[in-house]
Amino acid sequence: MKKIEAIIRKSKFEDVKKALYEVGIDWFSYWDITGLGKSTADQVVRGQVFHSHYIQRHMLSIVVRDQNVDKTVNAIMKAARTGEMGDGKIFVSDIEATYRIRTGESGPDALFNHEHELEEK
Amino acid sequence: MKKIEAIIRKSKFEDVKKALYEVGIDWFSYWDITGLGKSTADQVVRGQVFHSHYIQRHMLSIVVRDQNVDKTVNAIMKAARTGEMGDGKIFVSDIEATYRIRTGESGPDALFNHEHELEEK
Amino acid sequence: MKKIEAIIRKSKFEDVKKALYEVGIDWFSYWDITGLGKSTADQVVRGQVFHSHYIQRHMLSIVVRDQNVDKTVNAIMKAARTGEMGDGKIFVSDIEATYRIRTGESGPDALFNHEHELEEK
Amino acid sequence: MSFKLMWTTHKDIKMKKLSVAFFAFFTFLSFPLMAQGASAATAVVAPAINTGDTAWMIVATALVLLMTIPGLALFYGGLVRRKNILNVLMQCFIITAVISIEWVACGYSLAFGSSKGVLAPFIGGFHWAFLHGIHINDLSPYFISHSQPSGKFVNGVPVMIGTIPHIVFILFQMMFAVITPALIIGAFAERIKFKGFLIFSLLWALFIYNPVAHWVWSSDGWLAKLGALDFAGGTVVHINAGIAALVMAIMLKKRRDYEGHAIPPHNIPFVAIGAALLWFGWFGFNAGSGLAADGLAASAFLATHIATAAAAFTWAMLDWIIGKKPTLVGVATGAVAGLVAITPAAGFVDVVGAMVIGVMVSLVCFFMVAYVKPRLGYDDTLDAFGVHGMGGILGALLTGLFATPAIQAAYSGAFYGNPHQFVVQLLAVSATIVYSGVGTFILFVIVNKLFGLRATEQQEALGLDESMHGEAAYTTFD
Amino acid sequence: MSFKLMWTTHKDIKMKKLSVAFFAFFTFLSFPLMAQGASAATAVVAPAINTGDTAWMIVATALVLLMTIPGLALFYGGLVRRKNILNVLMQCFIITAVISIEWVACGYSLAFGSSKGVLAPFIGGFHWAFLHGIHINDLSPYFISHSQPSGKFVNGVPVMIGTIPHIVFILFQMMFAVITPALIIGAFAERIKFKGFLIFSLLWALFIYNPVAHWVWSSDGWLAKLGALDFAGGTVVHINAGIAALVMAIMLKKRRDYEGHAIPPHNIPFVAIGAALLWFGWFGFNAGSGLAADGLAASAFLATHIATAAAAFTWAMLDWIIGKKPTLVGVATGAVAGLVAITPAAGFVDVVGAMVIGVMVSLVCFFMVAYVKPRLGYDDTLDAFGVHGMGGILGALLTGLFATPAIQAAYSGAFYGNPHQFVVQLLAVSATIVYSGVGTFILFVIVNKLFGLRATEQQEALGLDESMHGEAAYTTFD
Amino acid sequence: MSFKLMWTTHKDIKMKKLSVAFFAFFTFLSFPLMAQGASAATAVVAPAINTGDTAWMIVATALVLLMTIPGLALFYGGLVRRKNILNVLMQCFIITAVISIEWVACGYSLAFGSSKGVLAPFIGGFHWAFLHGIHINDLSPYFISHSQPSGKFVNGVPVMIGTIPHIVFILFQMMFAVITPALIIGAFAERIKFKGFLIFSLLWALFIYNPVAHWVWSSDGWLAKLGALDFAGGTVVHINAGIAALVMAIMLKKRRDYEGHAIPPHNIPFVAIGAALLWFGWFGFNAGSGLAADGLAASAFLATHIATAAAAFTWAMLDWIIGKKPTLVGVATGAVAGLVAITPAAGFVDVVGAMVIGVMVSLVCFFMVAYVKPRLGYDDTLDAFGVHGMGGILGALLTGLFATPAIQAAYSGAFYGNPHQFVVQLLAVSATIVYSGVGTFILFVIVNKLFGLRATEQQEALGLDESMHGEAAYTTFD
Ligand SMILES: Nc1ncnc2c1ncn2[C@@H]1O[C@H](COP(=O)(O)OP(=O)(O)O)[C@@H](O)[C@H]1O
Ligand SMILES: Nc1ncnc2c1ncn2[C@@H]1O[C@H](COP(=O)(O)OP(=O)(O)O)[C@@H](O)[C@H]1O
Ligand SMILES: Nc1ncnc2c1ncn2[C@@H]1O[C@H](COP(=O)(O)OP(=O)(O)O)[C@@H](O)[C@H]1O
Repeated sequence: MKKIEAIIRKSKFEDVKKALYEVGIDWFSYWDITGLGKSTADQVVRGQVFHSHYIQRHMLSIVVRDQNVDKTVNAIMKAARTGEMGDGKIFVSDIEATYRIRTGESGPDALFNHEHELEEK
Repeated sequence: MKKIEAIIRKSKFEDVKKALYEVGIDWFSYWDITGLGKSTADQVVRGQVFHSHYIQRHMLSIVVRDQNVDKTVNAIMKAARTGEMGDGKIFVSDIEATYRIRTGESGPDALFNHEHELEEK
Repeated sequence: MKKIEAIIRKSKFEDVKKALYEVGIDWFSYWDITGLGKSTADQVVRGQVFHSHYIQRHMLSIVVRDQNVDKTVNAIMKAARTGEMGDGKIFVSDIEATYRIRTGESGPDALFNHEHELEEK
Repeated sequence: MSFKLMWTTHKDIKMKKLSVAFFAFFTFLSFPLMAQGASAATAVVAPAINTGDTAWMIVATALVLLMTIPGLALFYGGLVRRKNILNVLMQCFIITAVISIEWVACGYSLAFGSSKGVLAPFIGGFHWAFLHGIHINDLSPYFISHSQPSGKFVNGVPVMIGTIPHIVFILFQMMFAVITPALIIGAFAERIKFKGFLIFSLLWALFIYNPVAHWVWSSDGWLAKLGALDFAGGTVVHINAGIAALVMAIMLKKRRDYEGHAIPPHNIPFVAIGAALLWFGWFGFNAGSGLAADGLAASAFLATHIATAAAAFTWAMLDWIIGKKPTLVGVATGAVAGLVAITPAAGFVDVVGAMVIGVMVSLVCFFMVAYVKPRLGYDDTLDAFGVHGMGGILGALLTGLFATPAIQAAYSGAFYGNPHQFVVQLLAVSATIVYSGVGTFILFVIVNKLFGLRATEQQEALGLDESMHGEAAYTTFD
Repeated sequence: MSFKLMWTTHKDIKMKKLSVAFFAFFTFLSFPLMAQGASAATAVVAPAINTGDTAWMIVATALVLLMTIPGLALFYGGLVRRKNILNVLMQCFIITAVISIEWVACGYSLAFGSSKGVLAPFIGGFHWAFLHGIHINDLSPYFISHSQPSGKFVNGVPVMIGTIPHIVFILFQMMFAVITPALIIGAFAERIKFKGFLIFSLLWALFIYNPVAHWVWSSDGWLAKLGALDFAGGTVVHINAGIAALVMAIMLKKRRDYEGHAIPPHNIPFVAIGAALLWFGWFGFNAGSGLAADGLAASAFLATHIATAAAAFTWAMLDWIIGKKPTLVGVATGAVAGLVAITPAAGFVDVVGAMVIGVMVSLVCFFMVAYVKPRLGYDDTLDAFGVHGMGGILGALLTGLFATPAIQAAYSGAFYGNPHQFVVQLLAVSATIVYSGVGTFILFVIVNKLFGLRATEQQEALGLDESMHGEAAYTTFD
Repeated sequence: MSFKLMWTTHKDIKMKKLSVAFFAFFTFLSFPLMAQGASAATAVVAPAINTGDTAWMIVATALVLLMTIPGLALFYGGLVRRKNILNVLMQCFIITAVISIEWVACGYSLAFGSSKGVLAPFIGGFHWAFLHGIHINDLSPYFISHSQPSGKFVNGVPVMIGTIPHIVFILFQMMFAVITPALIIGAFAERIKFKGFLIFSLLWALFIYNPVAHWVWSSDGWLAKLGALDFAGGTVVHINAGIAALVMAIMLKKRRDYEGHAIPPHNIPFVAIGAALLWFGWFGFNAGSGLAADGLAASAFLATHIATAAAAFTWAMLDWIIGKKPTLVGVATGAVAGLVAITPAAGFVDVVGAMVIGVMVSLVCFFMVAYVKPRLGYDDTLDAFGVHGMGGILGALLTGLFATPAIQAAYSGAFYGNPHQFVVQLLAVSATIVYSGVGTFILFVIVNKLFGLRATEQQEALGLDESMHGEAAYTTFD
């Protein structure tokens, strides 16, 4: 299993959500993060333009079975792209074990609902 | 060392906290995340029932020495379970290095207070 | 590539930011987390001293190429240290793949701006 | 009800009315009771400002401003998503600024001034534009329960005049003109272009609000002459805005991520603060609409408070029974619905009437919002129509039933032997619905054509705060 | 102090009192000074509304409502955890709705009406139920410093009457009846069932608040007859609610995660807004309690403001010296403590008395909250007892010391040669403590038995917002 | 303008003035118009409180308090970073507490009392310290448009007196004394030590505010005698505070992370609530400054509202044109700038004058804040100088141009044939700038030496909430 972490623009969130549903990702988690860098975004306060180093972004975190990594990454990549600086990054890392709290199931099984998966097939 | 990330219900947070203390986990970090999925939770606004895809959860992040992984996972699993859909997930991944900022110690040593550990024994 | 996650005091954030810029880290992300432990911080509400188990911290997340891990860790370690309990921890883990959403580049290349890197040299 | 009490009660007395001064036998009789111990009847005294009435009306004016900013702004702002709150607040602020200027420029003159010929019953003229000819010590030509002889006589009959400065009346009415377009915001929140919104609101105030206010509240207005009762603006403010809201909600189409599901409010404490400030400020709105600090003000205050309490409680019970749990958003919504419904009735009904109106409005609005709206599928974001439109209609009609002569002797509803009043109310409501509906539709088409009203998909997804104003409500750092 | 000034000062004149009208030699003498230039003494004039007094009292009434929503609601709501704020706001809103209705239904009649026989000193009757028989132009039978001849005579002595509409008095008192049970919320916040809470509050208003208000403020009340001084509700409101708070805190037991540690406020800016609105609204509460816009109102305003300023500053200094740093929560708490303590005294003490009361209340309440509470170990979540109970007791007693004839000639405290007053105050305080304590205990047992009062462990951990109302105060998305 | 109307208009009549009572031919003539039907001219009546004026002034006083807490507190608090909001709120609360006490202790006496000899035009004495000798029923010796014969005569000329209690005037002025040092907070937010701040503010109130108030508003003040016009505090409050702000901003140096970049506001809805409450409360400030509920109050209300609306709208347009998008922070800032600029003019200009003042102040302040400040590089955190200082100066000067006899017959500006007035205004502005600038500089040096004013690097980085008060505004848990 792999963990896919994506840092995306807030404005692309709806698009990414849709794209993920389309490739069959049922569940993911996200939270607000602040990106901080040398580059800046312009902001105007009381007529005074200032350059903010702080940029608000969403962090998405999705754990998927190995076979789903590529389609997930691709879905995010396509949906989150504007082509301008600041579109964000995707990081993939390894997950050694996964447990579903409700049932205690572990391993890749914990990641999907059997019933659901079957339905989709 | 392993990192244990658990997505749990807010309502089970107190229970999980207690359970972790009991198995000797002194410190952990958590933050608010939003879980987003095809399933929904019902919410009523002005008498109109609507199905929200957004669910508020806590993300717990705990880095432990290898020997402690199982008891930590078990503790969370037991304490966070309600048996109903939405109890959440636990993910375990590998941590290559750990440093304690205060002392500069690195490796598993950075994870516990010697004094403390000794006391407990 | 490695992911460096650091839990630091809010008060040391400005120092850490500066230190990271100095060693050439252009971008990083952070968010608010709550640290929870057996140790406590004192707080006074209406004259009544109470010991809070909850401590507000920043979580920094930086993905760097392997050759930059040490200098990044050192920079954080030095800048975030006060020497008192609660300075926080740094965790290093492995990242298998990285993608830059804007361009679709993958691998270590996704982590820096070529133009930028060249300039600096 | 017209703000000029006299002619509606003495329609039989044929006399040439001055545009804004009044013959007042009846008021004259009650004068000693009102004037603070003045021996008015015996000596000729110059008409004077009553400082008590003026003190109350200055405060009432400020209270009505408070209803819009920050009251309504927070009530609406807390209900939208985090990415759209500033847009809502901004709309409330800019409306306050722009409509206030419009009001002194020409709005007051159009609404409360007089014109000649066939237009007279429908719209005022420009003689008071920029408050031309209105002096600092002029007394208000409009009054309700408290007046005094102006010292002038027409055909030997003393002409009555109000007890507060004319400027105070202008200011008080200004705040009504401000809040009415602000109410419409609820219908198109989260998806409107700021520029189009601004132009639309200004035109709406000019071409919809001013005439309707003239119809109902000016002494020349045709609905006033028919005897339509609207104590504090059920027709002029709430039905008017509510219908405009419905038209806008339909014409602007749904939010792109609406999909038949409501979206949870991002900051419910703000909703509660807003509702509380609306409740508080509404005492200025309703108890101030008698233009005096007297028993009628007290009675209107009582009716307002009790109707609101009953409506809030009723909504909580409905939530509890139907929605499983009583919610704060529900109680706040119920309170606002109660305030809306009692508005036209506040100066005509007793405490029992108020209680019934409060209970009924929550039943009706709950039903609208929870059942009718989802079925019909229009996206009235914050239920501006469901609460203000429906609440206003209900209140206006119930006024025709519950108005009791125990409060103002001259006005009775169907339940007190005057079924005619209900018919008049029905007519006033219908006229307002038609005019506001058609007018808003036309304005929508024009403004949409020329300036564009609907935000783009990108703007909507990003949130209007960022896309329209370049600001974020809350920072997540530091 | 009774709202009927006369009989307490003329106890020696034996005369049959009408239930709510007053003989008033003394007031009569001061009348020309009050009536605005009226030549009252010479001609018989019908008693009239004083528009100035009425203007002020209408506003004061609205201000007291503002104290509960959103003032107290935010003050308490900011102090609890994020998961419980809506529950607190909801409690304040629903109390406002329910108690307002209870008040017109029977509360006012029970508290300020009269009954016959042995019950008369303890509770009123039902003659004013649903405000039966109270007309729009009736004048208030209750007054303090400003009255006028009613035109009626009893045994040749003119009967005095107030200068504001009776309805205004009813509304003003209604807001007191609303805020009192709302104050108790602080004691059981974060752990009470909503249904039980609602029933408890209603019963408490009926069976505890109404009688105590009758004792102290009705002309028939036994404490009023004894001459107990309570200008704006130190006994009736604050001690009453404070003692109920203590009983509830003890009976409901501690929050499950309390463990002897306080929990930091989740939104201190809300605490500050709440405290500021309480301060603002309290001018209506205290300066309005003279029922007129006169020198007494001004003096009460001054005493209120100075006591509050002194208490806020003192608490900041205590924080600084003992707790190391001056805190905003401390200053806000101090301000509220000052407001509480000056409440019974506001119309009796001068600026120096007010300052001393302000300093002392912060010393006492700080000590209570910081030392006594943790030692005793009851869980008074937001210090409703520590601040309102203790502050009210202290204020009531200090009124018996600092009341000076320079403010109201008829009333002096021990420091001005009338030690008897202190004894009376002590008696009034004790009676209220016993009645409120025992009564609350009984109500607790009954309601707990029949409906349940304590939230379950699961509900408490999840937060009452979610478990009782199905809502979350703030969303974290969008 | 002095609060004592008379002597400025009758400078030619040489007469010995009583320190705080007035000869008033002119007022006398207008008396019947004002007194509510009183037959004052014929019979000798004791001077009486006018309950209407008193009602309004009590409310106005409360409104001005609301401006500081929570109005200004939220306006400033929302603009700073999350880690500093409590510090700003705390500063507003503690100033409210401390300056209120200072005011009764000696401030009022120094500002509005009289002294003997050469000091008389510059500062009052201590005769009213702790309000010594001021009784509950005393009438205000200060008045503007509404007065009455006091019953005393000097040289056969009746001495006039106000219509509200003296205590009300003291309280109303107290709230001005409170808000003025609070305005300065904007300049040094995010980097000052709390202790030093507290001592500085107290000394500033004593040594800067009190004298300047005496100059402009006391009957003895030298600027009042020159005929300087300042209706509600443009000079005394806004220029005074604005200049002090500039000096503090420069002396305290920049925030360590300022680096020429502004920092985005952490909670813009709070900014909006604050601005709305300032707007609301400012009606008390300006319309209350006539000390009566009359036509002048109405006119001042109108001017205030229209100038504010015009300024808010103008700023939005500037933002739109220059900054690309209209912002809520911009509209709120514009509104405050408009309120500031109209303050000295509110009782002297008509609606057109008000509109022009509103437009101009936004042009000037926008230019200051967006262009001048960044160029000059001082760190006026929240633009206390840019908005209050510049707005106050502009308003004071424009008063000298736009004052029209149509509002108060005795006062005209340059555009109405009295260019002299502009010169007087220029002089008053200059004198205030010099005194406030030099005085603040001296106080800074002293307090900085003795107690320290600048927060340490560590304190600043951590945030003043944590480092000065040990509190966090918002929790992120539960
Ligand atoms: N190496 C990194 N580690 C952690 N977060 C990063 C890293 N690089 C970028 N980010 C985050 O991604 C966001 C956007 O990435 P960015 O580099 O601006 O995209 P682009 O490559 O298109 O310029 C930044 O705000 C930052 O939060
Ligand atoms: N694959 C995943 N990656 C990231 N987060 C997930 C994933 N699956 C579930 N979650 C998170 O866990 C929460 C609860 O998990 P859920 O699947 O509802 O439990 P259950 O298996 O009992 O139905 C979701 O709200 C979501 O935030
Ligand atoms: N094992 C861990 N897993 C996750 N977070 C941790 C862990 N240990 C510490 N932390 C986080 O780091 C913060 C500070 O670490 P701490 O152990 O207090 O430093 P020190 O070692 O100097 O005492 C804690 O508040 C907690 O959030």
